[in-house]
Amino acid sequence: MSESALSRVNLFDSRADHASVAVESPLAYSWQRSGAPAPSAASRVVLREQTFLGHLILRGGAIVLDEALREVLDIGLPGRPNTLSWDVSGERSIQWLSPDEWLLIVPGGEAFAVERRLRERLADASFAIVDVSGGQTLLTLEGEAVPELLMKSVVYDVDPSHFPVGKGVNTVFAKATVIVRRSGETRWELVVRRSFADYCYRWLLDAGEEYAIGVER
Amino acid sequence: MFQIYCPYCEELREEEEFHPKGQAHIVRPANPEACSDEEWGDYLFFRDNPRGIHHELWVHAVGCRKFFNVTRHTVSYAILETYKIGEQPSVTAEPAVSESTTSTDDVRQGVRA
Amino acid sequence: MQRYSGFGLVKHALSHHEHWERQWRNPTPKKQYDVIIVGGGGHGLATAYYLAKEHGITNVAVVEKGWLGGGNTARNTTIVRSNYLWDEAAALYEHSMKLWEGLSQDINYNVMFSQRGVLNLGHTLQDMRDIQRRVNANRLNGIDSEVLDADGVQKIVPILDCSKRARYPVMGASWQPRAGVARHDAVAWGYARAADALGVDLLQNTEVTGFKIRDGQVYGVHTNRGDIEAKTIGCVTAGNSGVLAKMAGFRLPLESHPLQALVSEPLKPILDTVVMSNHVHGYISQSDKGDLVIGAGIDGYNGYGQRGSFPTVEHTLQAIVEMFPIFSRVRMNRQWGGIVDTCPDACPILSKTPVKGLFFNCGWGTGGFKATPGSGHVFAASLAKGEMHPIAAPFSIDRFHSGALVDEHGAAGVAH
Amino acid sequence: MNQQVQRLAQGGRIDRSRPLDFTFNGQTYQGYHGDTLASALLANGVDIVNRSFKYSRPRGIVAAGAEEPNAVVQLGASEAAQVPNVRATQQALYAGLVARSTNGWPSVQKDLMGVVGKVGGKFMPPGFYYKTFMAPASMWMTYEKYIRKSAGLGRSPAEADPDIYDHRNGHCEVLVIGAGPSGLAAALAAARSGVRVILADEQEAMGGSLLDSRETLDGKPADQWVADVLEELSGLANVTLLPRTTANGYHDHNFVTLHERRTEHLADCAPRTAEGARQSRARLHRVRAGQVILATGAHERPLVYAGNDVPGNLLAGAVSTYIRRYGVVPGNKLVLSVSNDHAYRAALDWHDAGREVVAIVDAREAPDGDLVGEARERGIRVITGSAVIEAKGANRVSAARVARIDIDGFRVAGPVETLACDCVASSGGYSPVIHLASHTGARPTWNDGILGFVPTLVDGVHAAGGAHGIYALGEVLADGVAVGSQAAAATGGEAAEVALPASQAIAESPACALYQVPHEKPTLRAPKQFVDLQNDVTAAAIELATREGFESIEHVKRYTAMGFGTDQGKLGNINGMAIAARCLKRTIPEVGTTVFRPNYTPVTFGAIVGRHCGELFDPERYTALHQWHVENGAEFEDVGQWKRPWYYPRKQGGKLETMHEAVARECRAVREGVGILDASTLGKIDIQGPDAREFLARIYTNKWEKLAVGKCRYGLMCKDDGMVTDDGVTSCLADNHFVMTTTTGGAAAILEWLELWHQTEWPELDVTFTSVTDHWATMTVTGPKSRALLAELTDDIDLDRESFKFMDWREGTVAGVPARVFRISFTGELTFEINVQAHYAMHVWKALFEHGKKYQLTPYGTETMHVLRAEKGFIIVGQDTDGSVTPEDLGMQWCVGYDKPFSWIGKRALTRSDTARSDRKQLVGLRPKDPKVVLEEGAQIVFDPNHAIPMPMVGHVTSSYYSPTLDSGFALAVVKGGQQRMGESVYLPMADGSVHEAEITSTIFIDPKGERQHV
Repeated sequence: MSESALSRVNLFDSRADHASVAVESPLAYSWQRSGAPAPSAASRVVLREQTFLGHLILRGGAIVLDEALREVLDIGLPGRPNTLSWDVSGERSIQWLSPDEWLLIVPGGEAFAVERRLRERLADASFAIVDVSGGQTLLTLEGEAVPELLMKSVVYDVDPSHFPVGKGVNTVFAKATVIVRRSGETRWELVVRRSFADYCYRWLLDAGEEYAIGVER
Repeated sequence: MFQIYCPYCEELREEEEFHPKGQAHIVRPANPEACSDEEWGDYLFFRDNPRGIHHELWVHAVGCRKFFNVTRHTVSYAILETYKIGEQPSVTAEPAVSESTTSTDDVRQGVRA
Repeated sequence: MQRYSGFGLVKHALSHHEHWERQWRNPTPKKQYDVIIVGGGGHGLATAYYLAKEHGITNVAVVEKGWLGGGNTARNTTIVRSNYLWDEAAALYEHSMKLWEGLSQDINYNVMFSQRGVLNLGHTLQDMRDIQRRVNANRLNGIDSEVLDADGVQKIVPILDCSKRARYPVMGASWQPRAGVARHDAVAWGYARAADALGVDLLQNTEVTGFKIRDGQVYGVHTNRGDIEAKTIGCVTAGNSGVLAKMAGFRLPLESHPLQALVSEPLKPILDTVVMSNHVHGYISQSDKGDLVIGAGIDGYNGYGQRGSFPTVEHTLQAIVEMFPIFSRVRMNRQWGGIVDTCPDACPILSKTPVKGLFFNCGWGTGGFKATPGSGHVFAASLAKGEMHPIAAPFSIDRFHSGALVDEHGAAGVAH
Repeated sequence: MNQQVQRLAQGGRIDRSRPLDFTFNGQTYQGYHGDTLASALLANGVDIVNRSFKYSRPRGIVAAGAEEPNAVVQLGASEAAQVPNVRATQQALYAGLVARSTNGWPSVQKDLMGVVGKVGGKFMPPGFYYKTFMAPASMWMTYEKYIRKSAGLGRSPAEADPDIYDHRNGHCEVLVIGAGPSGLAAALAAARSGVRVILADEQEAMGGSLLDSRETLDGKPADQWVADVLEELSGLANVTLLPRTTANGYHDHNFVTLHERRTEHLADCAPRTAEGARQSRARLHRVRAGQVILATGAHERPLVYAGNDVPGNLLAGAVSTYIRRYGVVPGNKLVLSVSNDHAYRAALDWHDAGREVVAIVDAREAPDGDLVGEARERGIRVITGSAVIEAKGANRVSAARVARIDIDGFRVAGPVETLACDCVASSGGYSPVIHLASHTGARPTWNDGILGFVPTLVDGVHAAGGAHGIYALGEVLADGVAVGSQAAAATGGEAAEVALPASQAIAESPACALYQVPHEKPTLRAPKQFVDLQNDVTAAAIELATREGFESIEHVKRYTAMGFGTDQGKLGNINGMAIAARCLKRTIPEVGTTVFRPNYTPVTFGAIVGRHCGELFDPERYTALHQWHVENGAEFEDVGQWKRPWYYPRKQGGKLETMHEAVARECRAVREGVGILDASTLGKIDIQGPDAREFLARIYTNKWEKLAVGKCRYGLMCKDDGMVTDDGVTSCLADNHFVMTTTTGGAAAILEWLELWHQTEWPELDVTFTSVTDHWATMTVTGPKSRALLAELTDDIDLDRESFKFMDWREGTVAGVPARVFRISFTGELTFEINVQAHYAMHVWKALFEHGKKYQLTPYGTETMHVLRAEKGFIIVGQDTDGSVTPEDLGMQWCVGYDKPFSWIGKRALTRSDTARSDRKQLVGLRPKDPKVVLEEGAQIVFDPNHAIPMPMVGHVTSSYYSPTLDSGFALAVVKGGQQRMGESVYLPMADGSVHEAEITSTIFIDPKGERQHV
């Protein structure tokens, strides 16, 4: 591994020490503005924000990235378009976004170390890694009515019989763009851009009213 | 509303995820400085406008963000094929001779994109 | 020509309407004409009429592959205005506006030109800058136009939501009082009847299949009803212009796109003006029959299918209900699509071509209907003289090579 | 309370134990659960439901479904709940329903306009308005005012809609439209094959014609089979049943819009659910289907005869439906006029109900089908070779005039017999419902065998049963199963068995082609024979249109307005075409057909809008600091979808500052102290790769090969037509790593622009682009005191002017947060742009304010930003440019790399003959002669203000402000040849008649040497 490869990009850990710095998730304003209805027994959808995770965009050839990821994180690149895979712990996921683009999500605080190790491993290969942790957030939706809620919101076919666990797509959500992923039988995830987060949240509360949507904070 | 097969996502997706970007296979002249005003104007503004089979550039804007080509019938709106950038259509309106009898421009030889 | 009047109507009623004459003949094509107009839409018929009336050229054929006025004349949302930004476009549309103002009497056919005024709304600071720029230009070009603030808009259209609650609150508007709407079919029929009366042959169901060109000079057309000769030919075929140009051996900087429109069920009168919004993106007026007539932008892909994509309709109605929340319970009756031939600069082509004697009038995009009289008038003059009329001259094909575009995208608002 | 005089004691699918009160035209009536408004009105003996549009003639209910032209009512108990133009035949009755006729004054019974219609009708042939109201020209607007008064049917509510609507994006392998016999059979076959099936039907109950059928299936009433099938379907997970759901539009590639009315059968405002949640009044299903089956059945055609619009004239099939489904007989004495066997059912049902059938008048000479035989067996008089030529009566049919007719000769061929009756039902045959199939643009074809148009189908669309002219029940069911299986197989379904129920074979004698019934008088002189009841189009109108040379059916339709009503010609179009064909001596297929457009039946705007209204009309994009801006009283400006602080008015002496005051204060703070702007909305694109620099050089107009790591550079972007399209600062983070900024509005478009060139033209360049707009929050700290402020918050960035120069960037820590700090300036002052991960933006922003107190750190918004940058001559793309401005027009030759090796995007176009002109409009500064004047943005510039109109214009003001620093107005403008006209005067003639004079100046008004940003 050459120092020079590392030096040709600017490696910058933009994460602060969360103990000493006030930190606000993309939904911070929304909690204030729209509130968060508590989940009840009637709730057929429960929403949670998974805050401050590490989000990395990986660009490059599938083969080299696959090898590097296996070595660094013990996850292989998903083999098919529009799918994702997790590591054994289920805490780290890698999702196909395009033939040369993947979204890697890791626990908060890991992003920079992972980026550095991947860069070291990839060295002079043709690739790029971009930290976008501050620009997006991950929402989980859990419950039997999630597909119904999503059908009111996205144009993609989210019928559970056609959207197996491990599928993930970038698609139109109301008038925004989100990534929709299915991470379990009744568990779905949305990756939402920060600046659209309030809009998406308000849309979800509105569309979820008939399913008594609850929000866990 | 169209349903378009994205050759990169390898599945049919809704038109709302895509943007049309005009005629496909328009190549920027390799040496713009050597073009006459007329040739440059042709490259900028003159497009095929067939009533029938047309090759178009689309982008899967809300999806994989890749550009690709679509062969589509402009009356029936049937999509006859989609294919990646750099590939050539397999469905064409006429034998792959030049479309217009007056097409003099060497500007648009070599359809690469 | 049987003259139309209220008195005449009474007379006919008393004789059970058994004596109305045909509004136009159904002639057999002659072998030769002085001028052939290809395309029997509003613009083509107007051209023929003004050729006969203003230039005394009556040995004219209008060759139409379907029925008269069956293209965009039959499918538009009937808005007439002249508040264009650039001098060249403003001159053309204002020329047209002046002809609209006496048209019913001129052709003895009530085209129901109703000058109920057009508002172009502004919702952002940049919208308002553009509106001020356009209105100032209009004024110095002699076109009636003024800037209104939100209160002024509210006074004219009380049912418009001008509140600050709106996602994009109305900040003001440009207002052209002389603008309005007209009865689209009547324009084609009125010109047809008047042209026919002056001796023009209207040849319906006659499709041009090729041009007769010798030494770079056109001398006729092939049609499904035989060859017809003329040394001057004007093509006024909107969305089909590219296909015709290809027959004549050259290309045009045109692309044909679907443009959709829709109407509600008929309602009692509630909206007296035309309201257009570029930013929220929709426009609306109410016809004399009571329908809300609504339209929006064009679909981005090429299409001759006379239909577009449903999301365009959805976005349009979202805009309408955003501006007029009280229309939420009103119902949409019918939607349809036209084929608009658009130029890269959103202005038309009125031009000579590489073929001598062959002229094209096309590329009107979404602005064709309102230009019908003016387009026909200056195109007729150009055909009669063999040189482009001064108002038409800036709209030659050459501009796409020289770079002298007349870009009406930026500031003209929704181009309808 | 009126009696339900026409209600039978038993029968029908209504629940007599659940009476419902409702109001029509102010009078209260009672119907039953299961009624439609129309069946309830008929039960109560209400004959006149409306007045006609043009002639104000009394009109009654004609049909029982979507084809009803007359019973169009205004619904709603409160103002906000008003719904115009509801078809009474499709409106389920609920308790408390309030409806009114849409026309008729003072009432539908005694309508004054009817007098006008009676007298004036003669003077209103088709197109009469084209021929009149022309003199004097100035009077048209007055005439029109009166014409408009008679426009319209119902009225719009005057208040906003209290209800919500939503969408559901449905996906299925097989969509079945229509749940009559063929649709149910098709759905069953497809469902059993395991594929996803959506079955939609417009009626309250599924079953279609089987709900009022006289026939049996497997020896049981047909509706028992319906119930069995529905029970099976509703138990299958792969099936979605959508009653009250109309498929209104077929769009490309099997995209179908379904309009589900979810609460309109319950109340005029959507009730809340038991749990208290709102529910949508209607839902639009946007369905993408693998295969579509049109099982839409057929509409019966009425015969066109004189007086056919008097209340009491009904469709034969509607008579059956009202009797069998609703237990209502719409009269006492029936005369039935038919051209086919099927319609005999009406007489048999009427007879079963115990009422008198005066006669069946059959246009055929010798009908002998099973139903004809049954009628004769019951002793019903059957008059053959004849037709009802005229219905008599004013407000209700009182008699039918019957005569032998010669169809081919189109004449009455025998004496007229007058039969007293109060109901004339007619049937001229059946028209397959081909609307959805023709939404594709495919023209239907005429089928002489069934005397109707059958659909032309595109790939993936099938028709079943009556929708393509198969009418015998046994065949319809078999067809449904076959089509359902075929569609399922095409989408990967497993073959499944469906056993057909046993049905009876009914022998039918062939129908005859009869549309308009001749009258003793010629059509133009006969009493009105209506073709399109809603638009008052008569056979005479069509004849007149053809006489006047309107020969295309499209011309005929448009001239007469036939088919333009809310029923869209479902009843009348074929008859109208047949009449046109007769007049033009052509056949119906020669006359052609008209293309049906969406919608099949009208759709509520709200349903199409869904939740994309009000607060959710368009996303509001917020920066990470939005809450602070809100709490600190910012006024916001919409920039694209972003909400940006525009200015921050403060309370001064109990009064809120005006924008002018706030902006002046904010400007002074920046020029004299320190201000701060939330610049997070600027587009930011991370660019990596060995060819990043080469790519920048191709896409920007200026040079990039020498930009060193740690340095920033301003760049200008053109389209290939040479016109400026975006600008921004790009910084070199490392050799192969840049971050580009774009305008706020241009961010998404520029990213796509970069990808376009990379993917389609230069794929060999090794470079990637990733949006980091949302990742970074950007805080612009600017003003002479900015360094001092920032110094308090960072200890690892050397802020010294020599080590951290203008157009440098550094990384370090600000307020404990890792930051990239850029020394770039859009104000002309010493500036530090602090970029931190957005999660920490609020922390850093608040820390800056904490430390900024002693410097009077002042937040400023976009308005102040605009003033400050304009004072420095910095452009805003989209404000100072409009897509017709080159870098040279902007006087930015310094930003153009004429000698770069690659012919960058936009370069070639600059030398085109028009683009290279020296007298193009060029960006300059303007100083008004009167410093108190702030020129209007958009004001047009002239050299000679005394020139006559049209006055030659030479440019316009693009940006204009009051400058607190200059204490004067100033502006940026484009002026023809302006760069060569420094110091000259130009004039700005304003709307109020005043003319401003201004001097052409440099675009830089403050600190021309740029010293302040270097301090």
